[in-house]
Amino acid sequence: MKTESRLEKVLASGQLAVTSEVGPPRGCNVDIVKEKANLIKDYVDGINITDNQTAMVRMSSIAGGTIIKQMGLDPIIQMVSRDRNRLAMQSDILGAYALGMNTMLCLSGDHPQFGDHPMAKPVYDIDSINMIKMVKDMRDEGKFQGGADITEPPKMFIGAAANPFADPFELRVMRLAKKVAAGVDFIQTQCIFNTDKFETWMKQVVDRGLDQKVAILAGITPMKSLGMAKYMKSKVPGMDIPDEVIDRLAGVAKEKQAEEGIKMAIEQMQRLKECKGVKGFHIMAIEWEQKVPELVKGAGLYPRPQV
Amino acid sequence: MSNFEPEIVAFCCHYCAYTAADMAGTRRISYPSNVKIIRVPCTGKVDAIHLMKALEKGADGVYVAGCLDGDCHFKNGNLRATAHVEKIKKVLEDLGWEPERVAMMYFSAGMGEQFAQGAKEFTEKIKSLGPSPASQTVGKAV
Amino acid sequence: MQKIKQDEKRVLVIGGGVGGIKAALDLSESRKQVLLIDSDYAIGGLMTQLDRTFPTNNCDLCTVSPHLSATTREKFLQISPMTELTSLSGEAGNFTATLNTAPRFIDIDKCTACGECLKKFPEAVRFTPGLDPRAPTCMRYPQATPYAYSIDMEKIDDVEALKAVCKAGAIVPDDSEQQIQVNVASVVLSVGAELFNPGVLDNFGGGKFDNVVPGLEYERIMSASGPFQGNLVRKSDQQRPKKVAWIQCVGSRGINRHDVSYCSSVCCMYALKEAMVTKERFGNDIETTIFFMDMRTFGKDYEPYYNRAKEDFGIRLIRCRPHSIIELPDKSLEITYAKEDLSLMEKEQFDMVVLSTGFRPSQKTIDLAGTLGIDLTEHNFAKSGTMDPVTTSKDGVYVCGVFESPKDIPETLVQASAAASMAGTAVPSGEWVEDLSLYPPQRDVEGEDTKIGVFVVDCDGEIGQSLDIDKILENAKTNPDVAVAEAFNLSCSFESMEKIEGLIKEQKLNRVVIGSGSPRIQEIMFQDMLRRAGLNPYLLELVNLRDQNAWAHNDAPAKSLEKAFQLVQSGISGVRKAKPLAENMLPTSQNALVVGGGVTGMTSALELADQGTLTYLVEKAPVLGGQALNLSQTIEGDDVAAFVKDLVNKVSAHENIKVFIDAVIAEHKGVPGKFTTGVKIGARTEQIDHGVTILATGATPNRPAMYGLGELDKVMTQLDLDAILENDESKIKAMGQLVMIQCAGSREADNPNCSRICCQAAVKNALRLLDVNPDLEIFVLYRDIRTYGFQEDYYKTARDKGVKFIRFDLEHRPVVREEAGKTIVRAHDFILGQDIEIEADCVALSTGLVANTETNKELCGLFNLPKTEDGFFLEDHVKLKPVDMALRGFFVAGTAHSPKVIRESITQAHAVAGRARTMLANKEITLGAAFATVDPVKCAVCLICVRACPYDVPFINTERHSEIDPAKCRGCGICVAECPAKAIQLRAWEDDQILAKLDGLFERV
Amino acid sequence: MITAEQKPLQEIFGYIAPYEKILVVGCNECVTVCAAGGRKEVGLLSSALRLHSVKAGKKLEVLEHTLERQCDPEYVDQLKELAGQVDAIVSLACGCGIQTVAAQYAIPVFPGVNTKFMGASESQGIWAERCMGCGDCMLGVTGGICPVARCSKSLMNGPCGGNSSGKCEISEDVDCAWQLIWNRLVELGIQDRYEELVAAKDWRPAGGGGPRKIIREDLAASKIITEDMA
Repeated sequence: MKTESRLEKVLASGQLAVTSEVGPPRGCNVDIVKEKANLIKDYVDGINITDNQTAMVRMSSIAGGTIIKQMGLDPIIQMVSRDRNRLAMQSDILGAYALGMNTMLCLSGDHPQFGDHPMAKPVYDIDSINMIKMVKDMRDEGKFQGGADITEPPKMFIGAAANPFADPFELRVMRLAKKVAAGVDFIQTQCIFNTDKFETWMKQVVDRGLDQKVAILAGITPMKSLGMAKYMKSKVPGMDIPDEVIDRLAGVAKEKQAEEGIKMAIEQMQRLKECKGVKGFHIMAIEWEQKVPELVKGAGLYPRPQV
Repeated sequence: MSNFEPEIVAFCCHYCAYTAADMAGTRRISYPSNVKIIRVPCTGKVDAIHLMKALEKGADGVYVAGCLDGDCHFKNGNLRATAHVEKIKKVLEDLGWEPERVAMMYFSAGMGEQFAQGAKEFTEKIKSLGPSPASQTVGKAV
Repeated sequence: MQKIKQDEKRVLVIGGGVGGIKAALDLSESRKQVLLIDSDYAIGGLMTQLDRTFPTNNCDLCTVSPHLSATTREKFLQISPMTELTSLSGEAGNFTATLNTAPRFIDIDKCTACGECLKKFPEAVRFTPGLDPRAPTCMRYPQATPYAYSIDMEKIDDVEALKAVCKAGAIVPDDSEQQIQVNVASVVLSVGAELFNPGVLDNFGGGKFDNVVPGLEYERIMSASGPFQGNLVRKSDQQRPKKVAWIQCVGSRGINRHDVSYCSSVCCMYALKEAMVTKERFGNDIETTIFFMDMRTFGKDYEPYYNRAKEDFGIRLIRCRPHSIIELPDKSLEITYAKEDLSLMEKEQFDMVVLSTGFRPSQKTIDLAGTLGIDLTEHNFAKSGTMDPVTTSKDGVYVCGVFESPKDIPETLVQASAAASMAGTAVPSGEWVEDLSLYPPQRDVEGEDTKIGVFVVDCDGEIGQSLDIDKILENAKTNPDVAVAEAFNLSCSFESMEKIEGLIKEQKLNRVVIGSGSPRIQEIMFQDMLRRAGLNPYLLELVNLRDQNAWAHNDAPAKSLEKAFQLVQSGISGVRKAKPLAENMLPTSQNALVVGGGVTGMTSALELADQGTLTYLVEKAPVLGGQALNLSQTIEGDDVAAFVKDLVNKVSAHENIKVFIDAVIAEHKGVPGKFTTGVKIGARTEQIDHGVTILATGATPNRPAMYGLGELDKVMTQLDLDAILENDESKIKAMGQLVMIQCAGSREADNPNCSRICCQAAVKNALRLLDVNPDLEIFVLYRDIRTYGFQEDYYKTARDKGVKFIRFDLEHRPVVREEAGKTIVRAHDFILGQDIEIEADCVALSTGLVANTETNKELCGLFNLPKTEDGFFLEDHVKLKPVDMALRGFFVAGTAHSPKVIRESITQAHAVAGRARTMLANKEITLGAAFATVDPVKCAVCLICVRACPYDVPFINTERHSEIDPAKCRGCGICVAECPAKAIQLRAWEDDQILAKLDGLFERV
Repeated sequence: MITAEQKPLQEIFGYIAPYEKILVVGCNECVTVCAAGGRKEVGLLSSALRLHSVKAGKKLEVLEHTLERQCDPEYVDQLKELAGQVDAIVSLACGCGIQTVAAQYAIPVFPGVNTKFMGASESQGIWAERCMGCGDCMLGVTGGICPVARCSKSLMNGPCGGNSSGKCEISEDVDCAWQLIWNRLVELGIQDRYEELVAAKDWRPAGGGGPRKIIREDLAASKIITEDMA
């Protein structure tokens, strides 16, 4: 074991892992974080706390993670290179670890152009891949980027994201390989709707043996409605939503669409359980955390293993 | 300002608009004498500075008249002129001048009637706007 | 009165339409004496009555006017309006022509076209074009040549009153018919034809329905110079029509009493044009419908025009020949027509109906042919050579334009150049004299104080009636540097000119301002005056006191006078900044380069070489002959092989032709008039100097992978079939059924143009097949049969002989398949409304020609020439300069221009030879003075001029600044306006001159 | 080339409001090439300032001049006479030129343009950013396409998941630099290089180490010697 991370332990046990996420509030209300975490706590092995997601200011992920940790749960703190330089990131990692957080996700982050602070200076001192390497160097070599030794290094279980659907497709596996080379431990993928394409990607991952070096958690998002599916198809960049998803939702009455969406997500997880290389699921139930238990149960992943 | 007689300069291309102006005369179609024509080989030759200079020197309105779209004898000089006029309109807006004091028009050589009509309408427009700030000052100076 | 010079040997051009004008201009530009006669009182012909012309949909006035005013400038050209030929005796090279000139009762040298006579005597002024009394002006078009009226003296009761009205004193009451005899070396006939009068057709109203008009009348209604000032309204109620229909082939392609059998070639395009312009100008709420039989848009880039009409303009097209029109009580019209499947008769109501009528030779023309002694065809057109279409049955008499066969303006212009070229061989080019030697040396005015002469040159009150000229002069004199300010009455007479010349010399004036008419017309004349006075012609400023002041502000004399002060002051201010400018002259190389050794290239080379031009002929292939080597016969039955053989022999033996075979163009440099080109022959490269270049690189037979071509044994092209016909008649005799498929690879998305030659090729081969095997059943699957002109007769013969023509469209394409060793063609029959299957012993695809993409791309790169989207060379002006390229000294002919039949290629070959002569005859090329120059110190080498120039002239030179070749600059001044460093000036139009003119306008003197 | 764009006229009016006689100075280098501050723009701006003063009813005299290059003191010296006649200067040069003028004359010098970026001309009238002057050129390993200047996130190991059909997530008008890099590597047949990790960038040469300066000893030597001798 490299770390104390519960996620690492679940994965090491050979069982399918389940993670989900909680977006911190746009204010100081601690209860919101707790409420959301309570909805999913028994059904997941780790809870992602997003870091100024979509470049909108929110409570910091480390603060959110601290609250969740205090609840006795397992936070996975997200960290984007958009808002901090190397100096700040390393100090935050030390702090987070000191507060009991041992699992993190390295991201570059949505460009400020998207969010509510487009006037802010984007930092991007380093990219997500160099961030992975930085965290790994801190953990395994006990070194800061400047070369100095860390007296008590943080032992972070290192995650990163992958989007099998972004362009160009032929680079998606190669870029994953770069993250693996940089030292990533687990991957949470972008939400999957085009399962065929995901399986194609997975096959290439397996063919290169990357699944032996990194644990891949397939990203699952249940569709709440036909409107949401259409919106994601047309408006959200990097989303690949095949027509059959739209058609299937359109085929049921409006009030039954949510139910159908859950059904579809469950079927998808059942299908992907059989997919070689898939080591678990990362469920992103956007503003729909209360459905996570149903999904986990439906996919036959409940109860979660005790490790 | 009912007896206000604006000074208007029209830059006309040799091949189309200037010929159209001649034709208006040949057919004795009258238009306001306020319009004074400066002949250019192509409206693409009309520098944006010329429009500004005309206003500086005391013109109450300036327009550029070229060939119809697609008929320019130098391929696209009339479209370039249009762009220059648009640019100066924006400048005038920034200056707090009425952008309508500059305009672009298009005539084929045979459009004498339309030339006169255009001259009339533009003159009316400028009359309704009143003297330009510069022409007032120039006027005072004399 | 203009007197015709009788002594010199010349070419006589009969007919002053566009064709005649073009022929006369080409000849005079080639420094050959030419006399242009026209029976009308102004030249211009039919084109001047059109509203806009296809395919550019340009305003016609605008495109024709520069063409016409150029005529007056030419030294070798004399124009005699109202003149007719009454006899021609003698023989080629030495004819005697007797000419009769009718009295005009106006001295055209004095008439200023002021229009006073018209105002007072509206009945007495002769006037031709349609819908007369309401037309806004009596001039046939605003830039008429000669610029003078014509009086019908019989309608004048009080001659003295008329004389009093004419301030110019141009009335000649005792004018009489003149007859003269002139020596003529050759004759060019360009007399055109009339348009069929549909008034004789009872089923279309017999001319009695107000709102049924022939196409030309519709043009007049839409024309800005027409009776309604370009406003489209119905004659019956002056209301804008909501639904307009066109009926094609009225009087053409028919067998009824008033019909002719041939196709008039232009009506499809003009109907499309009229419908498109209607939509464009009068909004989309007008519905336009065209009833047609076959849509014949066979010219260069005409098919996309047709597609635009359908797709972009939403013009409704109904394939049928309407049966009749009846007039409804509200003067609307009901058309009865049968649909293609003959299922039922339809009736539909329209507000206006336009009849697309075609060409008919007039009785006058037929009589003229008799006078000349030339043969006519069965259709009463001039009988022309089948391989040399501008020759007639009489040596020394040539024909061009519609009198040869129905055709549009570009083709008329091509034939005119061709006829001029051939007719011109009989007359030597005039000696080259440097024009400047005619004038005294120019005085050097540098360093002199400005000394301006201001002259108001009036034409007996044109200006003076509305403006107080004395006051204008007085005002001008307040400028200290105005030394002389005088008025001249009686216009631009020779006398006034001499007086001004005298004043310039006496007073040592160094700048001149003339207040008179429009500089567009008068600048050349006054520039000439300055030259005679020993001044540089650019030290002149013209003030348009007449057209743009006196005539335009009659209603406000006081304001008009004030404007005159301003305009004159502007002129004075501007002329102070004027600089003496030298016109650029460049001696030209006298050699010609012809690229391509096919029939076209060889014909051009021969014609140039015959007139003493050293001609280099470069052919890529190892033999001369080009695509014609694959062709055995023309539709008229000429033996192509023999013709080509003869041509090759002549070319090979000619002392002035140097042939390079197996050779390609490798390098090219120089300026117009002086080029050096490297020709690569094997490993060696030869450098040749030439002044003109003719591109005759031909086209390639298309072999599209369609309908089983290249896969099925029995599927072949028309060229393959031609070879079988020539070499293996037994195979033909063994056939039972043969299918031809038209438009194979043409009029398709990847090759949208019509290949023009395929319909006649199919008809030709069908007739030849039947000659060999009369029992053969032939099916021609077609989209539109485009046997334009007299080819229609062969089409009719083919139908009469039992060839079956079955139409298809892209939704119902024929399918060719092989089944149990049989080749089966499946097609849809629209008349039967069902699919049919034909077992074919041979399937011949009409595949047409495509551009030599590779060759043309290479040549365009080397020569810096433009090409069309489909890879053919792009001419300078699709209508007015159909064989000239945008770069001076380059010409294109034959199928390198677009697909065409051999005789059309040969016509273009003669035409380019003639056009090339116009450059070679002038040993120097005049480049004008108005070109852009770069100040190297100011230039920031930003490339903006390089990118802005519409002709790609500026380049960054090795001295690190932009350079503009005066020889290539067209003088538009676009680069000047765009230059961010203000480093470029256009000579004669410099910024300080323009700003000085502005200053002048606002100076309160 | 350094690119620039004219400032909003209102801002310039604000700067010169207190003065009655000003000089508008152009530069015949980059800002001429990008049509922001050459002789033509000097003329246009001067005209606009005059028209504005007329409208505002105030006295304003505007002199015009364009220097060969505003970022060299010798050229800027040429303004001596004109600068002596005016109350203030509006410079249409890039920031380098404006500062050079300001350094040499003891009257207010105002910017007339916003200096934008180092760019290349894509076609007439369109310039696009190509270089950020990072001081440590990596074009050699990225197929000649700069991820520092052209990737919105300056990623050393892109593309990120925001690449959609070759366009950047921030706008459809922005090409994904890493897509371009990948295409180029494929074109050159060296796509294997893609998987080499590019280390995090050292930003010191890019200005992280404070204002930058180049000293060419060989060229600067004579100057140093002259100074020493003086």
